[in-house]
Amino acid sequence: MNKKVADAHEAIRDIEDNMVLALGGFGLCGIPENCIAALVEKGVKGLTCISNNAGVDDFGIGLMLQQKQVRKMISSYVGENAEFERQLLSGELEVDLIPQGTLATRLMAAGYGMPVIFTPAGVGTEVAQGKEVRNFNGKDYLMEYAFDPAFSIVKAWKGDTHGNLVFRATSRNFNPLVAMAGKITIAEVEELVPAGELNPDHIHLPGIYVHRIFQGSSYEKRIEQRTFRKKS
Amino acid sequence: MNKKVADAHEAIRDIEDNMVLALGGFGLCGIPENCIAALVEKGVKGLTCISNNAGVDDFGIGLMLQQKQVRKMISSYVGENAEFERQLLSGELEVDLIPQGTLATRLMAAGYGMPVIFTPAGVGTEVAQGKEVRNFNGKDYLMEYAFDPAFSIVKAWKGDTHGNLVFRATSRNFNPLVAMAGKITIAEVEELVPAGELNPDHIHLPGIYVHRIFQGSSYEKRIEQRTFRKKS
Amino acid sequence: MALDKNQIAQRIAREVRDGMYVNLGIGIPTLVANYIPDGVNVVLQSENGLLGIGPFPFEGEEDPDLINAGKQTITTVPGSAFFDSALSFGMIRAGKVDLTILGAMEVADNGDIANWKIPGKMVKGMGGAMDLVASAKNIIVAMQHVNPKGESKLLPACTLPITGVRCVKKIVTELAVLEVTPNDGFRLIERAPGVSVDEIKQKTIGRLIVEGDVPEMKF
Amino acid sequence: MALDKNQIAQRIAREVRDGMYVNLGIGIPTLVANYIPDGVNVVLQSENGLLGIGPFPFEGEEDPDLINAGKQTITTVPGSAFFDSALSFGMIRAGKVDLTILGAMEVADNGDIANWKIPGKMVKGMGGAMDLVASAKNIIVAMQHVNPKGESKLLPACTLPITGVRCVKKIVTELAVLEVTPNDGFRLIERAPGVSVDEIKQKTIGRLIVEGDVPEMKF
Repeated sequence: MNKKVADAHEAIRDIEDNMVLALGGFGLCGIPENCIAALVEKGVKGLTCISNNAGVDDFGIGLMLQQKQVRKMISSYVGENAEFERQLLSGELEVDLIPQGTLATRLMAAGYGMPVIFTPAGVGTEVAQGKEVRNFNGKDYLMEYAFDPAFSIVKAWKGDTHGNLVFRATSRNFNPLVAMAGKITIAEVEELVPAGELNPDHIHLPGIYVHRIFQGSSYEKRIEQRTFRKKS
Repeated sequence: MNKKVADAHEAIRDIEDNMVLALGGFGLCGIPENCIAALVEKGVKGLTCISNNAGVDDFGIGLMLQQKQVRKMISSYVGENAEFERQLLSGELEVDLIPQGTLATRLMAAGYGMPVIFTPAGVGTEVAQGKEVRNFNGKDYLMEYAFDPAFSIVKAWKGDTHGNLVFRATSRNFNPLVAMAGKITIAEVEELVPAGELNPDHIHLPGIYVHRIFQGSSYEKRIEQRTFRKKS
Repeated sequence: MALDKNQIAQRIAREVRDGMYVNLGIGIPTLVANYIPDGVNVVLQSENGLLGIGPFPFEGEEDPDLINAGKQTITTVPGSAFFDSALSFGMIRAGKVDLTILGAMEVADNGDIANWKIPGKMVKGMGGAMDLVASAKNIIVAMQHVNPKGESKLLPACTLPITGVRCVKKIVTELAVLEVTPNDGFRLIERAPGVSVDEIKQKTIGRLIVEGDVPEMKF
Repeated sequence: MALDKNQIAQRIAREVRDGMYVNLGIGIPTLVANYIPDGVNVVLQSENGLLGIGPFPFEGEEDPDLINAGKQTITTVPGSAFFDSALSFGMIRAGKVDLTILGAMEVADNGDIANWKIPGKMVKGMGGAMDLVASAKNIIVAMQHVNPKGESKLLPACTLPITGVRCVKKIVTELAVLEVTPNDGFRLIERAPGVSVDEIKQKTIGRLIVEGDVPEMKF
């Protein structure tokens, strides 16, 4: 059960034009830097990307936007990205804005084999347009469908050759949910260890959801909003 | 944010006759032994218990059955319990048998604020009687409702005063799901530590779902089927 | 005199009770954390997967893996826990977060809120706001009473695309504290020091209920 | 000669492919683990929350916190992971478990299975069986061809309350290996050494398809 591949290039080898991908991360935190770089180099186009955010102009999914590889973003928040705005206003790029919890839960639903979920988020707003509304116990909910991405790409802190993943702090965010949703799931990790080295009680995502894994390199882990206190 | 109570008696002080409780554990593994003992001593009656199993004659929920405290069990499997069988056949006890995954997911749904879930388990069987069947992508699913227990009672390996819980091996089972579902959730733990001693990356259930916590004592942790190999 | 941002935060902090789990939005709501009285223990939730937000890190100790929902580097407090985004919104949806404090562009006198989209402007997205307002048991809005053009933001009905319906419970502005009674309108419960009821009436287009003497806030 | 339980398990083990995630039911299915060939790496799932079941512990090393779905004490193998019951059935429901092997009281020639309830007898419950048969991509049944009264368990339609519909893909009994073609019936693909096609025909009440020479199993 060895799922190790050499690197990002091998991991993404069969990602093709016009596919639907899901990518982990929140802002620039916990994003699959190596796979994004390999996708930019490979030059696949017409992608639909399910990702909470779209990176910044010169990092994260923003790098793929610069190369005009993305046809559609499915996200909850896409600020802080001038090239994104330009492509959106010019009609080169589509965007489907989804409440953050709905996005997370539609990914989870895929991993749990649940075709739909019901959430109150967006009831009475334009997000509800065209959707089934149903009342349970006096409260209205929207029916939202599970995602079905061809590939999921995530970043973890540690992983083993079975694909078991461990995340660190808030870089967990969407990563386990994205990993669950993919027909094929690729994980890049800061440290890849042999099976048996991770404590089975500490695993955040069991390897059954992961198909390819590799140890990434040269992580920049850029900080979007560096905030701090002065030591007094 | 100190949720510590002295012991099981204080934790269950306001559990009253005819309430709906959810209890963690699978078989005799990971069951809240201290709280069950306290419920037996308190003598509350007419309880509805949501629990994957019903214990054995002289342990677990079986102890409450002996005292005729349970009016209804909601479970996936209730074998290995002669008193259970006697009460069921005599009509003293009701039982609602539910597929195990449905049971687990109906508890989880409560913790995720989802009023219903859809599962294919039981489609075309007597479990489907009276339930809404809906087809998604060519497959039939049953609509199943979230549970809504007044109290949830779980057992964890370690916990802190904020109610954060860590489980050990397969004693995790239904415990985090049961904990999520309760309007009031009681956790008994083998070791209660001050807030800050648990690694926040290792917590299996965040304390927001737990309202009372105490360090249990005298755990028997009985084994239902002791199976082993001889050392050669 | 109208409150400044810190005073708005300070006033809102008085709504926070011991034992609450609280989600703070970006902007003024973030400042509320600075004014929670000693002895009132609360846990702050960050919807990107943390219970137990601590203060900003010391310079040089920023951790790129540890950020809040505004993408700022933060720290944790003892007793914190990390989790994924689905569980984070699961606990929100299940009503486990006791109090949500967030900003708004407009609030209607039935409790509708608009805070995510301005037609004609680039839309950045609703983030977690729609989930929060749809599920939180108690929502307090921190905002300016009027917009930069001097127009009231407390309206009979939102003019902007709404984020959620009949959900806002209380509003704290630079001029006043108002309770939302969805069927009757904004109930004025406090005014900023030196601000007259007349000024508040003039700057509130939605239905406003003023009963008896309206006390001044004290700081 | 009819197969014994171990031979049934041994024959089923040949259906297991390298890289599969497999759920083994109680009884004969559990024995399959003993016959998986070297070089075929599989991960065994226990639906109470474990991927990576290992052998029984050595005497004296049993851990009450570490059991399988049959409540037996077990061990783990390197690369194992623990999780809760909802995720366990989530991965089953999502089709991530490649193969489910379980016992049955009856199988119908359209793939229906009955294995949880006998009217008039105390019902113990379906446990995880209904979830498994409703979602598994590939279900192999291990069972005796006839019941203790000598009646066929391979039927035109189940007489007992069913566990799942049109889900069984293959059946291995002491007499034969049969593929289920839901529209056409049981297709006989192998017979136990020395067992005649006539005997299998006689003991199979459901529609049976026999084409050409049916090979004998080899051990």
